[in-house]
Amino acid sequence: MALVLLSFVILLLSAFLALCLARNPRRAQDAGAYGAVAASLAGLIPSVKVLFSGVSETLALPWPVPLGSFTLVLDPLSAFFLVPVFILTGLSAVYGVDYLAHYTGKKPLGLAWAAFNVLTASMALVFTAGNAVLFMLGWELMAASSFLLVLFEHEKAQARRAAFIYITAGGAGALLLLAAFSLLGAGSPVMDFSSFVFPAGRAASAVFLLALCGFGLKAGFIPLHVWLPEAHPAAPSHVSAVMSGIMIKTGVYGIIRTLSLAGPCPEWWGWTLLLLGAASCLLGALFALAQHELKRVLAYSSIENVGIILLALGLGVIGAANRAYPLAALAFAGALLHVFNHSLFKGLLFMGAGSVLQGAGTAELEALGGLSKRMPGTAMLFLAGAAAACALPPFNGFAGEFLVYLGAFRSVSSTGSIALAGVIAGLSLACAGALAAAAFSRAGGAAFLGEPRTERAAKARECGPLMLFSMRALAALCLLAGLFSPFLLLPLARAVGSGFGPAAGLEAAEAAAVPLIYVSAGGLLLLALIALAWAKRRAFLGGRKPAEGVTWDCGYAAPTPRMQYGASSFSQPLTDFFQPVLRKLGQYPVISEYFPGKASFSTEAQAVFYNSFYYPAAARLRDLAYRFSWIQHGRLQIYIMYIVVTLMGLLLWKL
Amino acid sequence: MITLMMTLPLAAGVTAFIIRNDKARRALLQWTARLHFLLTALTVWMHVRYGMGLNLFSGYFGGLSPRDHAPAWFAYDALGLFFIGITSLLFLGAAHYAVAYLAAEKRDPGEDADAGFIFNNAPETVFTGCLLLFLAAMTAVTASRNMGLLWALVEATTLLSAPLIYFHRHKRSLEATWKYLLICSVGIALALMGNLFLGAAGLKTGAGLDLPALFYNAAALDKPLLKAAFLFLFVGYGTKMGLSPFHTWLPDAHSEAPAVVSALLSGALLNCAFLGILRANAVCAEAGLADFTGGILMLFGFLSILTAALFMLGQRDYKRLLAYSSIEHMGILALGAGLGGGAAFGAMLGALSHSLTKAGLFFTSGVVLASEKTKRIADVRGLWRRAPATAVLWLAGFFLITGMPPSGIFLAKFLVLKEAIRLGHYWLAGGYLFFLAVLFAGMAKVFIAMTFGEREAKAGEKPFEEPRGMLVPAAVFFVIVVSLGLYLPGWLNMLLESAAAGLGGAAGAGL
Amino acid sequence: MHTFAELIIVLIILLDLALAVTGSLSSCIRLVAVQGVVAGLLPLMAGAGAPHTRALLFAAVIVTLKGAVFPWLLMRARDKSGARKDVEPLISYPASILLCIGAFIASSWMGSRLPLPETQVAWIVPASLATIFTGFLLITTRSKAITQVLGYLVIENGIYIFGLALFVEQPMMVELAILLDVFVAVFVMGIAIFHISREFDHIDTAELSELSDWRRGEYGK
Amino acid sequence: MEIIKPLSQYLAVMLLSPLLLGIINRVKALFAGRRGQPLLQLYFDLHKLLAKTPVYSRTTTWAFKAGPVIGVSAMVTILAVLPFAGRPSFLSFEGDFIFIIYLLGLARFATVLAALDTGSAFEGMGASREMQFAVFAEPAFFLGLTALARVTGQTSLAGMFGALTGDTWRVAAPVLALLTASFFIVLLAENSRVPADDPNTHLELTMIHEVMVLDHSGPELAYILYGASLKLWVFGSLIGCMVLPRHSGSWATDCGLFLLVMAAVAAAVGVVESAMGRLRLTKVPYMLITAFAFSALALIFQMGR
Repeated sequence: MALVLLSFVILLLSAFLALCLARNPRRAQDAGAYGAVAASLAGLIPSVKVLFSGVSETLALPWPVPLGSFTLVLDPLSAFFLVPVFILTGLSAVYGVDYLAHYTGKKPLGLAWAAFNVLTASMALVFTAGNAVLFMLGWELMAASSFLLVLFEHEKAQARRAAFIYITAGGAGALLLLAAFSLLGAGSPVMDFSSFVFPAGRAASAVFLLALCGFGLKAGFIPLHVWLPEAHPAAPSHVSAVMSGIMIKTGVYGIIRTLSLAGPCPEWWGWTLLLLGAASCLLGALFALAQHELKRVLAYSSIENVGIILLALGLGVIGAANRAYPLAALAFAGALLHVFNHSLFKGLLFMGAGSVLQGAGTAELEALGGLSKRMPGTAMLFLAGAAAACALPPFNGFAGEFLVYLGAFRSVSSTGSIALAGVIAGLSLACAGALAAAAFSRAGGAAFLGEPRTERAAKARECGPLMLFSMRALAALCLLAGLFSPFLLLPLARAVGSGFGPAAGLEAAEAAAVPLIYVSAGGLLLLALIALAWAKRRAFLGGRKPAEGVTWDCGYAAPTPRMQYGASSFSQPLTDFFQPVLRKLGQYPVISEYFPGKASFSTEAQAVFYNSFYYPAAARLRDLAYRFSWIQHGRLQIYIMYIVVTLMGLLLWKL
Repeated sequence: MITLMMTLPLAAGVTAFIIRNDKARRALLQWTARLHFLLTALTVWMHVRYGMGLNLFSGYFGGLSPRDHAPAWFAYDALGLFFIGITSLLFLGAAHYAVAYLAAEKRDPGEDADAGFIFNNAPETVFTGCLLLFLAAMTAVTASRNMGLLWALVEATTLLSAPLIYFHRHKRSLEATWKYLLICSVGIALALMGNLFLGAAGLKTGAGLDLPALFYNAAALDKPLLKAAFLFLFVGYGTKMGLSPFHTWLPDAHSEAPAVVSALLSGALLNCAFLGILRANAVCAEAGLADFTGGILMLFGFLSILTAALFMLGQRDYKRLLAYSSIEHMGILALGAGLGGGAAFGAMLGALSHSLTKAGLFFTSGVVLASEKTKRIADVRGLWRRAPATAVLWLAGFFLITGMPPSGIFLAKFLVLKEAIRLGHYWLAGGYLFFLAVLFAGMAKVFIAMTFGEREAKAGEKPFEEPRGMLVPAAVFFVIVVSLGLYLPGWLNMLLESAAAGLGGAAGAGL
Repeated sequence: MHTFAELIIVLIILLDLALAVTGSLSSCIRLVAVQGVVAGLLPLMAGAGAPHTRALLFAAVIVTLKGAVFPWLLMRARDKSGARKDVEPLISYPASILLCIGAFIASSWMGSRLPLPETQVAWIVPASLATIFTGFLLITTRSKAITQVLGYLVIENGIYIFGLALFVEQPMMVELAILLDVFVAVFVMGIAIFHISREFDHIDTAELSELSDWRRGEYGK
Repeated sequence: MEIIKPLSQYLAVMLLSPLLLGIINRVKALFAGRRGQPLLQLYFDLHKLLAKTPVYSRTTTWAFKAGPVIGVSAMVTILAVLPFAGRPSFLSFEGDFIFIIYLLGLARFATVLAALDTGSAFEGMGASREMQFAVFAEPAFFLGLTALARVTGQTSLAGMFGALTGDTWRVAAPVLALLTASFFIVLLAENSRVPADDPNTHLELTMIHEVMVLDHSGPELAYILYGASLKLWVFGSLIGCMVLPRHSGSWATDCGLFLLVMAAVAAAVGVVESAMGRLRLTKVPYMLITAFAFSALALIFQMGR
């Protein structure tokens, strides 16, 4: 615990130092990055220790604030979330050094580092806080620091808009959480989580719904996701990695804690989670397929993955409510494992996108292409991350989803509503998986493969060594976590145990152990076969030098990059098919003559939920406010009339 | 001690009218503020040191009449002391700000970008004098033990602050002044009616309007009359406090007054009016009418939050925006006082934090105005580029005022919400949350738009040098508010608790 | 003596009605002054036996202020402002008088409804309430700034009479403080009117409605 | 000694799968009244291609070369999981068919990336279509397996097919028939057979799978062709296991029967190809949705029982 505290201290001090050294960008970078890395190392040790020992640690210091107490609790569940926090922030900090060097002299780097380190500290605080006030402190600091980072390039109108949507969603979420905490801690003078009493009956459902919406606004599942595809692309890429990789998991953590606090949950909670999760993973993947910007694709993919996690939680709750405990345990374990895995591969992917952004100056898919030649390292690492994101073996994305599938399949053969839940879960996962594969092959293909579509892409340069180092490290972790997933079982079981009861942990470990070992074996076999096939290929060539030529374009000898299949053409059959959901805007040329002239074509993926629900609702509200604006009419006489009338009314009513 | 606290600004105020030398007058302002703050701090210290655990009204000391039984006009209890503490601290900041502000105004008299003409300012003598007298009046309000006297002094604050609002000799500020003067005077006239009812309620007991006597005889007061008294007092002081629908003067006055005056109005004057309501509330609660008064406070508190939320959306003037935010916070205070218990504590903490935060925001808005020469939100863009320190404060103020932790305001909002939910006012809590969210969104939009983005230089614009003297007070206030959210010292906690207990009735039950 | 006091009450009510119909600004000022003086004399009539010195002194101050100082201040403000000489009501005079009578009826009803102790002078509570209403009527239905000050004064008169009705003994200091306030209020308002007339063409408060948040026509699209 | 059996199964599949294409071609030729290619044509082709020097487009990078390698490796890995004649292979575990589905996905992912790496309009088109059809085929396939799991109460492929007996067919014939139909449609689509695709067409605009590999040559093309034949085996064997619920207890008999059934499945594909025309591209999703509907119906029947 002392080390966790130390890591807080290091983070805050280095943030302060980075601010003080803001005049000298190099020094500020050093202060921020060294601080973040040191804090990560300091924080990883106790987290891993707790995960393997399974013994929770608590630290309580006096904190004279009403309702508050400085209570930090590091139990296996917290530790399970803390590990990716520290891994990813540490590596992101390393990445950030090279990434931000690009902005030297143009942007306040000291502030950026300070915000980054405060973001890290606040996330760690959220995962360890044992008191509602302390939790909210971490929660809101997290929102504020990431808000500043989203505004890093505030001269772009899009960034400001993103920041507005983001901070509003955050503010609304925080208020809902306050309400949930108030209901939970109504009877206690100090709002320690340990003193929370889950109310009974309708109040319990109110707490659940408040927590679901409050945490959901951070977790970003559909339909509470609107800020996510705006804010993640706007932030600097190493921050996007952290935001997408772990910050949104704070919402998941909150939901898990709520479920854990609630004890046995009614089945409909599970159904709510399951259906929301299913909607998120399907729509998230589908929207990802329609985006034109690499970071947006990744943001929607995060929505998909949060959906998967939520879906798994829902399956678990339904299972637990029907006393199908091994099934529930598998689903919970799958959810947690996916939390961990997603943080690794999504971090990697955002870093890759950042490298593209920096190397080619844009992340618009239609302006990229051919980067595999120009940035081979980034290309390979990004595509590895993409494979992991599509849950393809032998990468780590598969393991978590596999456990969820396993849970779903176990439930399919049982009776009653669980079977239906299992079918829905499995089917959603399968569909989302297919869509995600389409989305990532499209994004990866359009960005890295083929010929460059623009001058800028043609002149792209490989990113700096530190950036590559971070990505390599993450890619290695993705592969290792995929190949050796059985080794993750012990910490996973501990985390499940601390979240859903020790029995659940054991059951999860028991049910998952054998299949995961087989999956590992399969993965190793696959790697061996790939190596073999590769070696054989060389053997078949037998030293002959392959010939080179132009791409075979059915006899056309001078293909140009413009003739390639672009990202939007790649996804067009699917996006057309799902147009009722996607509602993409587009202009298509109508060819009516025999010799058509120049024509142009454009499509635009719109933020469906924001444009068709949130924005109109906000506009309605503003319209309503304007309707009442005559109250502040300007005429003194009317103002005095208000006073008289109110007074008369009060007298008549109350006397 | 109290005598000194009241006469010091009084004497200084009168002197300020005579002094011709700008520098000397400004020094007088600053030194009076400092001395006043020192005296207040000393009184608070004495209270904390010697008055531990004292209940409402038994804890008087240092009044004109030291004897316990003879009615004293002026004396401090925890509640009064708490409010004078806020006021004095605020005035200290305001005085330092005002000196820098007046110097800046002298150099570069305000230009109205919208109307495009240069206007004059009121004589500095009048401004400084009124400022000091205003402080004297507020000191007396917080100390007064007699409801009649309280009334007279609150009205005095209105009259003394009217010239302050009309510092810029501009027709819009004149309009604002006129509205302020008339609405508040008419409102307060109703409070006078309330006083009469209060007197009538205690006619048999012979309590008059002396608060301790009323309190002592509370059980014997005539209940229907007391109710009527409360209604009148509530509407009267509520007008001054800016509760909806009596708030109409507030946005006008706050937007047209100089920043320092807006800060004092929002941070100190509204509190003084609130004190009037709280005094009446305490008497009623003691008489067993806590439910009645609590219901009314909650109703109007909620209405104020609602109104503020409605007008926050699409607001065009950033000072008006801040004014509506003050209405919101007054609503939260009323809500907290009405709910009682932990919420009353929250209301007290909220009063302190809001005063400091809002004052800091108004101070900053003065700098924004000096830099941009306009109060129109749409015309202020990219403050970050032109005045970075101001932009930082502006943004910090946004975070604090909307209740982002760590800040006292966050704790206050949380405490009020918790109490509402604990008492089962679910719809109230729901509405409260909804409108807080609307307010948050409305403010976020404006603050982001103003602070960030690219900025096109306006024609003939000189580079802007941020006046440190105007920013430091705001920064100090913000730091205090942040520390309140991180650490509530024991003595302050005690003061807050006994002040909350001073709200009477169930409110005294503590957390 | 009580009969005399009741006569005064009737007079006050009649003055209310007169205020509601008078169109001339200067008559209005004079009517308000008369009402103030009459109200100031009321305590001397209402009390039993010979009035105290204190009450006498007080009455003298009130009569001086309301009978001489205020009218002088207001007249001066009116002259300086060079405004037109009538009050420019926002509603017609018949409507004003109807409202005034309505207010009187409502006051009688409210007077009976309000939980007040017994008074020795009949009609004193309704009269005071009616006066307060008339004050509000002047403020809300007249367009000039001066009439609003007059309205404020009429409200003040009403409250004063109401106070008499309740026999609330205010300590001397409080009474004086209240009077001082009223005096300063009128003084400050007078100054304000002077400034208004200088800044604006006339003291019609319709001009004074620039500060508004009304987004007319910006909604419902 | 027990290890011999899976090993020999494994080797048998590796050796025999190219034969399936030969059978299909012979059946088609029979229907067309031609003599057709030799049964072992694909073996000859593979041999020839492995000895050839490839030509690489200057546009391509490592992804182009990795595609066939990963594709064929994934297929061979699948074979280690896939049951043979209803008997488990090396890697048979709870949820193994999910592993299979995702390995198929890996192969597809690698092939698509390799196609996109050429920068050719045609190959991009093929990749796009491949992904599109996968989005529809995968849920149908998955749902079918879910229904099968429900029917048999097992969660591993070998378990499911092991539990499938003649009795099961008697009790749940409609369900199993629907599933067989569904799997068959998926087989046709996933292996680019008529009516989803026509492997014999030479008009690139209409091709799907073939067009993705236009630029591959030499050993890479051999890998691809071999991988495709393995894939056909994978899907065929699922159907084979399904329609052969008989477990005599003798390994050799079962295996022999199974191989015959596999040949029959290939023949059925050949019959379909000869009897049907190719669907319009835009209709292919509807065909796959039909498969999905079959699977869903099967599941609903089963859950309703």
